Amino acid sequence: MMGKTTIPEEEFVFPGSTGCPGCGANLVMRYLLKGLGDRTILSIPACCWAVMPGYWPSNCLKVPLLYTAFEATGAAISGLRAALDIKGIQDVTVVGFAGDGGTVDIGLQAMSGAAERRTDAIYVMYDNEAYMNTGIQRSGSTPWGAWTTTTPVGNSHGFKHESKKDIMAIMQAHRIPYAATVSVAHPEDFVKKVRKAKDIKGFRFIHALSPCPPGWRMSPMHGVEVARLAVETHMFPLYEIEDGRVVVTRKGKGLPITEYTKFQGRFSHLTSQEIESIQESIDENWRNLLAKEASGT
Amino acid sequence: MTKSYEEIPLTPISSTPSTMNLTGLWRVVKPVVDKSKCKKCTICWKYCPDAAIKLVGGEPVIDLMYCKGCGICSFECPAKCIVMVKEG
Amino acid sequence: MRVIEVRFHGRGGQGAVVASEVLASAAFKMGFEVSSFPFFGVERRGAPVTAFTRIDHKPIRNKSSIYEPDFVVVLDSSLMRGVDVLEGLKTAGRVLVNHPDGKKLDGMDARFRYFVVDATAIAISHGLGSPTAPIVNTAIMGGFARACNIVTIESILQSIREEAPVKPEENVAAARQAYDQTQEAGA
Amino acid sequence: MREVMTGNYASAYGAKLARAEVIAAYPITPQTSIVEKLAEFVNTGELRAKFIPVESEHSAMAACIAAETAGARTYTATSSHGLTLMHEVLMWASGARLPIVMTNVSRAMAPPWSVWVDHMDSVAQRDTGWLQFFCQSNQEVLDTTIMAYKICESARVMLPAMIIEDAFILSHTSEPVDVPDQRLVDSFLPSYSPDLKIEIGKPMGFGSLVKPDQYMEFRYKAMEAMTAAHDRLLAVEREFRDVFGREHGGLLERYKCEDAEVVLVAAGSVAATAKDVVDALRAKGHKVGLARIRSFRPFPDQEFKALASKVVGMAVLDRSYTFGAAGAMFTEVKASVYSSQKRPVVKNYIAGLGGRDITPKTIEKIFEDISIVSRRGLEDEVEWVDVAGLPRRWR
Repeated sequence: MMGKTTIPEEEFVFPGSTGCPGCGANLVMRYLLKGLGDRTILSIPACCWAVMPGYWPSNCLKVPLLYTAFEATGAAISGLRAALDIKGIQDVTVVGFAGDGGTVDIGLQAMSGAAERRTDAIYVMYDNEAYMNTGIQRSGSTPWGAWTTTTPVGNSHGFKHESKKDIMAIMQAHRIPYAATVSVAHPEDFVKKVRKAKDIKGFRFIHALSPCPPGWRMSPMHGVEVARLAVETHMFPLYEIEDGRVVVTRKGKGLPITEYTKFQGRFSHLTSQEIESIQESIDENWRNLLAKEASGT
Repeated sequence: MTKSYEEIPLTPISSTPSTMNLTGLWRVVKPVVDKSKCKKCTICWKYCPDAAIKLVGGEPVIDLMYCKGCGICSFECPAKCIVMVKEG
Repeated sequence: MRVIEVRFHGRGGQGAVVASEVLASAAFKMGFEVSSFPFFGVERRGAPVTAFTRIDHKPIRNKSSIYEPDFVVVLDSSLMRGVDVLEGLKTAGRVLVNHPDGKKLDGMDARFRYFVVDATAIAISHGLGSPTAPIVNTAIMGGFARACNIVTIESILQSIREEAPVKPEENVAAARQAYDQTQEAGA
Repeated sequence: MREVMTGNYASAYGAKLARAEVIAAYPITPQTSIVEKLAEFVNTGELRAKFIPVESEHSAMAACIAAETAGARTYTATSSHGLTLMHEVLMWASGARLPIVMTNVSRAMAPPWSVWVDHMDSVAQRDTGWLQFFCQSNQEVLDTTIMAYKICESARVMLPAMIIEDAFILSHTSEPVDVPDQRLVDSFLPSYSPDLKIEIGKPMGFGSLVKPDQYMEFRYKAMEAMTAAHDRLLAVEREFRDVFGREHGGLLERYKCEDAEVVLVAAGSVAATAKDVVDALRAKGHKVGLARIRSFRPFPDQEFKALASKVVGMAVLDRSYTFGAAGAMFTEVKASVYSSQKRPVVKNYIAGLGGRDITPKTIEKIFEDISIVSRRGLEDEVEWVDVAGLPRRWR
């Protein structure tokens, strides 16, 4: 179909935001707001996106935005929702939009509280897998084997030796009504899941992989391709957890992990055994995910 | 230009569209579209991180005031009709 | 001798801050007192970055920014479209620009002396950074030794050899080549 | 209608009468009965509000900040470690210019663990841009909570305030308290409707990044607001007196200071005890008065300057201690009177930390000491009172 777009054409972001060239987090925000529309209020803590809109008085979003302290997203969306409720303001989607460090590390407590209180909000984590706004330091969401400035590889092969925190499993344990992973390489699926989340009441969680050219040591032009391969290699499977049940939404070809890592300088130091051990853990995670889906848990 | 304390709000509340920041100046290379080969599939528009590609009659028009020259559109274009060329 | 103040203009990822540090360490090796500092703003790859170096005989206590530099170094001439790189430059101050051809340098101001070197081509030829995002700072520092008569090329090369995070020899070679190729524009 | 109730309940009634709309709080001794009472009010429908049982004090303040930004009147309460955990977002609330009102049950900091009164936690927040009211009675706690909303929500102020009640000595002590009629409070305190709030249809960013060339102007505005709070406080208290027939002494309550030669300076519940001591000493012919710091922020600077020229000695009792310096209140009183032509001798007495009781006897001894040193001159400016192992007896 000539000239017909496969996702809503209306934009809720202005150009001129100060993200790096090829920034995945810009796409995450762009698709999120296409799915949610303008009756949305965002709360954003310290992270790349707190700088993206530019210096005051610049603002790159067409929806209202509350900046908060680093660990406070979960609390802020609780406060926003309480105020809207007591003021009788309806049909507004309250969204917490935070980075991986701001979610799995410093913000985990507040998010867990908000989830446990069944706060009626959507929490979106754009995951660029390290503290990028402060210059690529490792976070709890940095994958095993990755270089960052605080897991240097110089001589002692000091890449990150802990595995990525499985935040989806943590949110599943909170028994929330809906969680989903989304990819900037699959905007149609992304918007569909966001719309689904929008219509569910209670605490919903969206985990978006957000490629970061400077942080992943790769060329900006591969910003989408690397997200595509993350899905195809099962490094970042696409699935939903609806009322506690896993539903895989894209099988992916199961390509070898090297198809994913080859673009990225942050993995270039790994030996073939180390790549092999990543492959093994990915395959195991994938088997577990399918097993979860099969057993309806 | 620093605004007087009497002209600013109580706390920094931003409402000026970010189009005030001409991020196009950041480019080292820029995308050039070969209209003859373009199939109007809108994929370049879809994947532009900066929403710097507009669709005019379904055809991509790149806003060089804001495009940062990341090259995603060029890489993703199925018809390979967007080429990154050196700036200046 | 009064303090000498230098301002570097570059883009995020081009090494402007490292250039200011290389200059400081080179001057220090020659027995000067130094200080170098970046203007910390939103560092984004491609976004304009400014960095500064002070060189003096006596220890440098002034911690405020530099407003009237003696020298300006421009690591990316495309910056000159959006940034006033000449702001506050002292009369008879010198401007070193990474640019392929001195004659095509538009907007030259007669009050200042201009020097050019194609640091981009030199950096790419030595495999520094990537073709689309070359790291030009060591090459430009070679040019600086020629254009601005404070630090010798030897002290620059020694600093680069010690401090280049990767490819020290290629960086040294690029600096030496830039030193040789730098010429006054419009001369 | 007068009832006998604890300081904590007085706080809860204050928040209820002020019609707080969003309450986000985390329990901590000895504040718990405030949040329990409020949860009860919300449950019975006596108070129409959203109660968020947050998972930490940091989140309590962050939730209030968000709710207040969305135009709701908010309230919270905490103490000691809860208050200090909030430190980051206390600064956020004032920087965001949000008139949040909070009760802090002032309690000692650990270690050593202590659940009893001292002012270290409250005084340590003196730089956060919050108004700070130290109360001496449960009535003052209730009244000041209501007044604080009116002061803070004024357009020229728009800063948050903390109402400080001493752990156990007020929070868990029952006293007669007049609970004003809701309609009367409604006439005194209009509902909260800020000019700017976060709302659909207004795409604005609240709390953006500001460059060095613009930050100071925002801070200057906040300074102006804290300065304006001084007169606004007096005006609101006058109106409160006209409506409810009570007042609490403005920023610095001067008790029998008119002809005083020597003045005791104190904050919180010990100041009430000190009034008894002043009366007793007056009966013996001593010209002594009490200056009670009710508003520590904004600091009653003009009031102290006016007092300084009329007295020869000031005994500043700090129920906290700033290590490496002196008691915070002493430091600020001394600084305030420094520029006066006629300067009194000012001495600091550190007393009552960690709940140590300050008896009338102790206060009397402080009076004796200041009377001597204000004539003979100071040896040391700071003296710790009633510390086992020190030679001097204070009881």
